[in-house]
Amino acid sequence: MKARVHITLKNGVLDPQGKAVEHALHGLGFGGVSGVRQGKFIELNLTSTDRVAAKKEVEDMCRALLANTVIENYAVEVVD
Amino acid sequence: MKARVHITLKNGVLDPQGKAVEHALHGLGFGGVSGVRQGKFIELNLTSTDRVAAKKEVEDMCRALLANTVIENYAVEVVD
Amino acid sequence: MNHQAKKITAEDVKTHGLSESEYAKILEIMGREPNLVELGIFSVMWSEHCSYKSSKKWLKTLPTTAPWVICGPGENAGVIDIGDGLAAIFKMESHNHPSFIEPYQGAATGVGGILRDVFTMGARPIANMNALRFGSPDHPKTRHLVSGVVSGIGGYGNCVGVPTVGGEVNFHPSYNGNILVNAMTVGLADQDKIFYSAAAGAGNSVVYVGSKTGRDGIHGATMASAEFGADSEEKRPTVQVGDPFTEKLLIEACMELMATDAIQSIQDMGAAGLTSSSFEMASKGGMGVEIDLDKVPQREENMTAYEMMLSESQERMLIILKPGKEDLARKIFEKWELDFAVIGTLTTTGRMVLKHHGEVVGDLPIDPLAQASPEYDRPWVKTEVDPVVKAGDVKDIDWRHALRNLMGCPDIASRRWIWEQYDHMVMADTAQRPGGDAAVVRIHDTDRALAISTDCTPRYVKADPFEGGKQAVAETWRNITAVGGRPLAITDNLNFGNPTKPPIMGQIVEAIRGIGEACKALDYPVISGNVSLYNETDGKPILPTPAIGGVGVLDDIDRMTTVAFKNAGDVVILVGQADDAEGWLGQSLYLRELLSREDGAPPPVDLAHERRVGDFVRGLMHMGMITACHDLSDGGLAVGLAEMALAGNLGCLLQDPGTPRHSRLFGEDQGRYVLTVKAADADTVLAEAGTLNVPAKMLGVTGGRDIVLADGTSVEIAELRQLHEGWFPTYMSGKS
Amino acid sequence: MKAAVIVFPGSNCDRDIAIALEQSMGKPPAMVWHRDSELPKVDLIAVPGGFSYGDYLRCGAMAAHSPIMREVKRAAEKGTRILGICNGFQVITEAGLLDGVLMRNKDLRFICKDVHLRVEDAKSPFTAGYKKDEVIRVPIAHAEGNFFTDEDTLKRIEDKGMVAFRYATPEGDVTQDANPNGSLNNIAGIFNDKRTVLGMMPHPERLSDPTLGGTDGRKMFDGLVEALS
Ligand SMILES: Nc1ncnc2c1ncn2[C@@H]1O[C@H](COP(=O)(O)OP(=O)(O)O)[C@@H](O)[C@H]1O
Ligand SMILES: [Mg+2]
Repeated sequence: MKARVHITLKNGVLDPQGKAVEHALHGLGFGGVSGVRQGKFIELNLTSTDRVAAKKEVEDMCRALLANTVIENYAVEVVD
Repeated sequence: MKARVHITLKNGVLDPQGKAVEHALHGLGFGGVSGVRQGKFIELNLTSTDRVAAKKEVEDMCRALLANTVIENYAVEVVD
Repeated sequence: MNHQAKKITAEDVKTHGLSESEYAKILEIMGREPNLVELGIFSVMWSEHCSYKSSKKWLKTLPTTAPWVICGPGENAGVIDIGDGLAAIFKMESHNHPSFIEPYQGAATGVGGILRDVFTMGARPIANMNALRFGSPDHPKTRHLVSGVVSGIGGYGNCVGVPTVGGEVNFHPSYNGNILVNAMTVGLADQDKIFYSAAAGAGNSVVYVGSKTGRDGIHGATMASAEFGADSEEKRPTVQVGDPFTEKLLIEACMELMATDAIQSIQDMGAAGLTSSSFEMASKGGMGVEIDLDKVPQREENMTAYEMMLSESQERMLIILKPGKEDLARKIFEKWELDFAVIGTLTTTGRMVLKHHGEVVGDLPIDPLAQASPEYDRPWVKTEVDPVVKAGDVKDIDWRHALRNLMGCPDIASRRWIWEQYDHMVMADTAQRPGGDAAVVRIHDTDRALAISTDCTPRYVKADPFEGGKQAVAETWRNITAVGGRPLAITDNLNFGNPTKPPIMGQIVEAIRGIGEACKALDYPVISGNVSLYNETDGKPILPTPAIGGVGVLDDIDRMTTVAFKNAGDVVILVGQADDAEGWLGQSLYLRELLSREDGAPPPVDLAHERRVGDFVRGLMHMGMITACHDLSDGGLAVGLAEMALAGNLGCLLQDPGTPRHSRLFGEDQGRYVLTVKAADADTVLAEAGTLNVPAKMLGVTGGRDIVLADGTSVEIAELRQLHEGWFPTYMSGKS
Repeated sequence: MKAAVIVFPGSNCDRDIAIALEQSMGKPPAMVWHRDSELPKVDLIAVPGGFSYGDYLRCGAMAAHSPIMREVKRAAEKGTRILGICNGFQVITEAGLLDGVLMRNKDLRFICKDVHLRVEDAKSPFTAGYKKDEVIRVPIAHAEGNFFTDEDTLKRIEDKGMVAFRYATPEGDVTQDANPNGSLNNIAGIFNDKRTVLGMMPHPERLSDPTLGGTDGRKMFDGLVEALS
């Protein structure tokens, strides 16, 4: 079973990378871009065969390590 | 119009980050995890109102800046 | 694909970068047709990168010995005795092509590779240097390449925790399509704990440690030996990704193993990975080797023998263990969470036998292959040197305008933007940070230090390869002297174009001759090095760039000198310039930056003079007579003085420089230093110079906030600082 | 005073801090490997700079979840002083010993240079060697030192006087120009509310020796030794 995790900055948390990317895009002539936010995308395989259990396990991983819940949100999808 | 971009390492390219995360997850007791790969997830707003044009524009951005096409793939979705 | 069964075609031979005559030799050595695995092995072993086939004949002429040389060229790095039972181990290596294709990873893996060359010999790396050449600042790719290369070097060096303490940077359109990224590492070892690569002991285990093998960089070594062309995009998958974290663990694990008595020999897996490492170890020791490829730790599924043998995955080492040491070694690598596998044994057959899935997939004779490795005496022609440029034929521009212009030009502007991205202080031994003449790194737990500098002035080499080769060596020697060091030895990184073109081969031959001459005259041998050829794009070569990395020792770190003016009222003295010299403008930056001329013979280097002047300066430092010192190079006297003033935030009042003023202020005559001494010591110093037949002349005194000439014209330091510090950040921000 | 230095895979300022501590303590600190599950009884635990686990994922995140950090947290609860420098600051922050997070520097680049710090509070053992409002020169070397937290937390940090150091001009003025990385309120180092834990991005251990160009860092270690002996 495969899972995909999106980790994004919470609203209101400053995103220096997103800002820098936006700035660079403007510099390259992409003037119509705004609100650039950069997050992480993690893919992983699981031995678990139960969708619900798998999702819960990955959410546990997010809380334990993958996301810093002070500033980040996470979203887990289980695909197969 | 909003776009979401996934940037992932090409197959076969070493992913030191994914490797280290996998290792740490094992250390935390998540033994069933394998094949961890870490990529980027970028969200942005566009002034463009044409879906097709918007997608093309973001793909241009990927080639120009967002992705390192030597080692990374990108995938663009336009949502609204 | 089944590599064994496939019949070798002429096309295969060609794509492996082998000539027809080389293939004929292969058939002769093998006594049969090679299979694809074997052909791949020949191709990397005989590539320019591994075999030095075009340069070997000339490299042999370089002086490589001195009483303090413990190990010269031929090992992973060179070794010198620095006293107290300690050795400095160092080398420089290029990662030019990969850095052009993917600047961050190319530069990062370049640093990783040179670190391994040094710690594989038992040295803990204590300093990194980087010598960089980029295209014109106006070229659309340059900014991106600078940014990627610098963050790649920092990204790797900072993470492994080795300070990057210095380097050099030039910009020139000849590098537009072929940048140069040369990285140097200096390490420190106990003289009785140095490790070599010659394998010995039939039956000993061949052990693989570090990261797993993937399909990275296959054909990297052959790529490094091929010219760039329109199809270079196609070569992209050969880019490798560095993992500095694993490298850091590998350093610590190797150091831990080296402290035991388990290692018979060790070698990093560099270009051509498993092939060149196992081959060279066996060849040096006159042994055979049998490898079971099934045991090789693999990152990907279904890897073929060909892929495993040619992979250039990073952060891997090959070790021959003494008998019975497997468990001890395994425990150490497991502690550091690295892969460890016994993949083979040494034999007495003199052959390399490769097994995969229980079958023999390769079987080659080691000695004949190594000995028959091609060596070419390529035709060459000498560069025709331009006539000497007379100062009277060069426009005399207001010195204030010229100085402002030069201080803010790309080749002289402050490199702070770069070195602030490098952790240059980790390990808490950096006594002189970037910005001076040479970096000074304390030898841990002692009051002694190493001084390190990399230099080359490619425009001089282009104009006259022989003088330019001499100059590159002399400049490192001078920079080490300027901080108070005793120069001991060099490493070189010879970057040139396509050696099959006689004019390029001529540059190689003459530059090597110049380097050799300087090394001899200065007692400053070459102990390691690297050759990078075919640096051309669409037939246009780079400026010939033999980068030199010099290392010296300071016996007392308290005698270290810096470029900064220290106290108002000190006397400024110029040493090394004959009174009747009008100043050498040919190939100067004055000519290039202010008059757009890149012509003339470059300044000659008088090596006897060089040595006399340098020894004099060093002697004064040992006597504690000097308050500041700076050697003169790019931009000449005026730029040198301005750099000293900026570093000390203190101006100076100068006597009339004489005429012609422009050539006296901006000429780039060699073998010169500017010193400051306490006013009370000035006469002693001048008298001492007289006795030793060293030209020395009082220039003025320090003080104030401006650089002032006798006629009252002046430039503010604050203004120069803005120009000098401003160029890089402004350029990189894209606003210029 | 007894001290321990935690060593993670990828730590690279462990030797530097050990030397600085030894210089002030007269004896070397205990070096504790990350996989050890027991900590010696000490008065001070130093979490050093470097790139623990490569700083992959987020700086300090993987180290913060290693077994030894459970012990460090337990010791912190009992009042053992904890000093996190650079990566160590990131580690103890990720481990929840301090408020806030350390994000990418505002211009995204790694920065290695000397900065000036204004000492905001000299009452803790960590800052006992300094005077309040004293300006000291200490190097930074990081890519992620941009201190960030939400408004409420920032207010609490400020109200309770938990800021240890701020980036300042050589004259001691806290200005935007003196802020190298974008940190909120120029924060370079903070305490926990009991002042038993200090995290700071600058490296006092790197300027604790005149040969290296300065000794302002040494006062921190001398002060600690005096306060904790
Ligand atoms: N790529 C670099 N990385 C780090 N330091 C650099 C780099 N390039 C130049 N520097 C530093 O900038 C200073 C000036 O360099 P350079 O002009 O080449 O000196 P010199 O003329 O004395 O050889 C030196 O201290 C050098 O180490
Ligand atoms: Mg110099």
